[in-house]
Amino acid sequence: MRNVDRLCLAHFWVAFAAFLIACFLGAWQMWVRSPLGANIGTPGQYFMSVTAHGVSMAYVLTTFFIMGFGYFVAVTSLNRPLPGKGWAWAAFWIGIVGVVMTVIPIVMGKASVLFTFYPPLTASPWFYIGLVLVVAGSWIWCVLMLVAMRDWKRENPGQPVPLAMFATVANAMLWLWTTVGVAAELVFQVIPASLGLVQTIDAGLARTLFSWTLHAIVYFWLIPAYIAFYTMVPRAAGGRLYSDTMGRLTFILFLIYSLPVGMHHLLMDPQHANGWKFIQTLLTAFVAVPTLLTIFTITASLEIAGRLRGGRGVFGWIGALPWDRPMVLATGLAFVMLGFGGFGGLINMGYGMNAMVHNTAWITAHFHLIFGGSVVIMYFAIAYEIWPRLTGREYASPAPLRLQLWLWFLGMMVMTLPWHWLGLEGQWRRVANFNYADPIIAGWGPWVIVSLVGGMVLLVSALLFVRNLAVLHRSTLPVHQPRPLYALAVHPPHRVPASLNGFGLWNVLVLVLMVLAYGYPIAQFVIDPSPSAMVHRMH
Amino acid sequence: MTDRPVEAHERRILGTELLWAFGVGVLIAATLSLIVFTALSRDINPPSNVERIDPKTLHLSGEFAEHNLGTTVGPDGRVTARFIATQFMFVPRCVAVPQGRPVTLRFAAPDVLHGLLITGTNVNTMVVPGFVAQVHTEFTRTGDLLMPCHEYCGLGHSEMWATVQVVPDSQFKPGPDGRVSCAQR
Amino acid sequence: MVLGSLNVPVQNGLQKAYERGASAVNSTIPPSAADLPPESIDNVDEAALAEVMRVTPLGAGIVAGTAVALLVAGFLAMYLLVFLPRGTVG
Amino acid sequence: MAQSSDPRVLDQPWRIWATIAVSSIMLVGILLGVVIIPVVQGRSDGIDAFTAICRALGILPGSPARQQVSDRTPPSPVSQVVWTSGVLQILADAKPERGQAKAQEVCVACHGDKGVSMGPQFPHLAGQSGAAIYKQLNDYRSGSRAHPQMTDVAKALDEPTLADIAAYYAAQPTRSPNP
Repeated sequence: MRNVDRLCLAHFWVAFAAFLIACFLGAWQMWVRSPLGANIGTPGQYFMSVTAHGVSMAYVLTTFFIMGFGYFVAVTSLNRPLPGKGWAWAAFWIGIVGVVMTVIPIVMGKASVLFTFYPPLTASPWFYIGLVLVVAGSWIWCVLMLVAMRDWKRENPGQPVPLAMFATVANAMLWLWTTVGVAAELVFQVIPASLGLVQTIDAGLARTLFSWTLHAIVYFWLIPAYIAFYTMVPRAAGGRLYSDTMGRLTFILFLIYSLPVGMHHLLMDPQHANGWKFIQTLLTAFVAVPTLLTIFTITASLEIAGRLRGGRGVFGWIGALPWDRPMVLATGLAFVMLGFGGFGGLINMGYGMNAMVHNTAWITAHFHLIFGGSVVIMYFAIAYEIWPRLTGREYASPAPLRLQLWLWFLGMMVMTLPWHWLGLEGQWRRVANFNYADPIIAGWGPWVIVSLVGGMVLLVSALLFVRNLAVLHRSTLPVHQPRPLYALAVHPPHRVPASLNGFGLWNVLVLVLMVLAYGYPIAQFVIDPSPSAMVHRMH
Repeated sequence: MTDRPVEAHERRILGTELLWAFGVGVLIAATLSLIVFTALSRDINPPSNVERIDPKTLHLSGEFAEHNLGTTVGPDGRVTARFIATQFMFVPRCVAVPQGRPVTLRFAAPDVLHGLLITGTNVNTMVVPGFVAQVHTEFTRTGDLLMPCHEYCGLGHSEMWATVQVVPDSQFKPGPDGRVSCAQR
Repeated sequence: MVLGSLNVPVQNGLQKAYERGASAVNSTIPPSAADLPPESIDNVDEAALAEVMRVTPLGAGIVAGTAVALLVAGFLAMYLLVFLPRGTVG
Repeated sequence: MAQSSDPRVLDQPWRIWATIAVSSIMLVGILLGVVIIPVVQGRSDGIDAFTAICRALGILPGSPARQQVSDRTPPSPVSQVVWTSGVLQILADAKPERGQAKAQEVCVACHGDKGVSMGPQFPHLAGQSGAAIYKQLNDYRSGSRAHPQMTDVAKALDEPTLADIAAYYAAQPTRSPNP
């Protein structure tokens, strides 16, 4: 059993190493595009850095953290050994080979196509093949999670699957569904083009297939944070989970509604008609429901904890909460950032209103606040929570942990709030250096400098995070009796309907919704293929 | 704790959750109804135009041939501005449009993905090679506005922008051939 | 107590609950994940919980409710005051 | 809720409610997005309901709310060369040696053996981009570009030979600008 700890630690350290490098790149980019670094670095270096920053944060940090956390949950919540541990290590090494194969062409400048690809631009085939390997490794993880749950359910017939595992398997199911899009795009369109087997590529179809993945992937990243909200925060705060059923329903709603909404990333694309775009806006409104349910359920759980600790009156429980505990502090900060980021998302999904903010700094602010902010701060909190279990060492004091969380929160807010204003002013994305002589752009300079300061604070916080984890490996404080990790619900589930204990029904509904949302939009490229564009090789 | 109150209490919790879900549903319905209302009353949509065009032969077509780009005022008074979005410039670099009148902007890309926005306006669209991007809008404010390419299109992406001069309708004079060009300031 | 201030009450509660011959507490080998104390025990007192549950979702409802209402109000304001004045799009 | 704890029976309400919820959302989406909004918008610019719905589905180009712009500008292309994968294949398969042989008969007189021209009125071809030379020769051949000598020269050569000559001169070392 203990060697699962080594498996989890290996995954986490790869994830956080990629994270730290990407933080340096992000800070450098903030400097280079600001008036202070106006003539430093070339566009080639900038877009190489943006590609590396995107790939590290979006594909390496997330995939490896989620796989490591999934193994940990499968072992601790089901209280049984991980099935197929050999496969888990194989998946890990496949992922490592994939990452190396992806990073080399980036560093050689042969893959400056950013982490969202943008065909007809094509990068070196190794870049794409490396990413396919990382995804293949994560598919093995998905199968292991499904097998772990199936074995547990066979050993405990009729028993409800522990919520943490149920959510992890929902995440694996979601990931299997969503990688179909990017896998199809890479295997059938982009890799043949980058290998030179074909000279032309259907850019409209490529974007549509990538959009299939583009939104559900952010929920794949987000669900571990929500697993922490539902199953760790109530226990850390000293209370109970308000409703286990709502927890299951939330993860099911994520599975159903995050998949068909990918095309809201194409609201401004000419190749899809208004009818489909309105359906995307409507479905996106419903993908906000699980988040809004979570805010209520987790705040209620925190209210229970606060009142148990003596909080009086309508809001007394807030002050009574143990904010000195990293998991509780991280949750509070995550909810604030989720609020700002969610507001950004509400504007983005506004059908015609998307025209106001598409591809501006507003969008960058939105996903830095939600992913970079509330999700990554919960990754920190999860790491802090389970590191003692993995390393058998206890923290001397939670103070540096809290400091790191506060720095991340402040840095993120200071970096992203100005971006909202700049986005409305029209500051567009992926700019290596701005022409600050232009009167319109000159006005943005001060705000870019403010966000640069935020970026530097984030870099300090990232360094402190890695230091906090590394210090624990050398700490001499043995963990005597690790606290129980997962929260109890106010009413622990005894009998749970089959549909809240498995995914059969929900997979059918996902299929139906995918046919509605993506059926014609993809079929139109087969029925009446659009004239294809010439492949533009960047390698 | 006998079983009866637990069952009732569990249902009370689910009741509060459903009440919350209902409240959230009402708020979401409010946002969606505002979107539908303005779609119906002011024709507000995201720009869509599933109109195919071969990116490789734009120069052979009549509409997107070089001499036909820029702003033209049709016999029926309709103002149309046409652009080519190519690596790393918009052709033409500067376009004049009237304030307060409906304007149709049409874009085509011969090479890779581009995109554009006009600062301070709701003009925003992707330009996908293989399709004609079309935005119907009405400029509310005058002035020289920036129209950058906002979708990564290669190492020169940062330098790809054009200027849109929004001139008051009174100063918007089409020439004999119906064309309007930027005022050289 | 060198164990750090991390939810000390919970630690003490657990210590008492496991004095009955739980696995050797100060074994140098850190206990593996499987020997975690069963999840089903925490030191929440049922009576206190019942008392708390009589009023609980009110505070959360108000906090979360105002937050979501603010978000939607912000959406409506942005739509009417920032988006529409910038001209139609279609 | 049925009292029996058999999960399948417990499941009944969940299946019903889930299917109702998802199908009603789909219905509302289709009804509003594909029928109501386009038809109502179409009326504002005289577009009939059927066309508006087809435009909202993406079967017809254009916005359901605005008449499509008609443009009858006659095409007058400056060049007939279209960079398709076929053309790129011709350039890729070009043989510089065959180009050199052909150049001896046709081009050397004015453009020089190594592409360094005899006089100022003849452009240097050494190291020029192969695609550029190929395009200019094609323009002469198609009449998009006229020149007293070059039009006849180009007309006498076929496509692959143009590519060979272009490849040959492209391969020549460019002379240093200030010898």
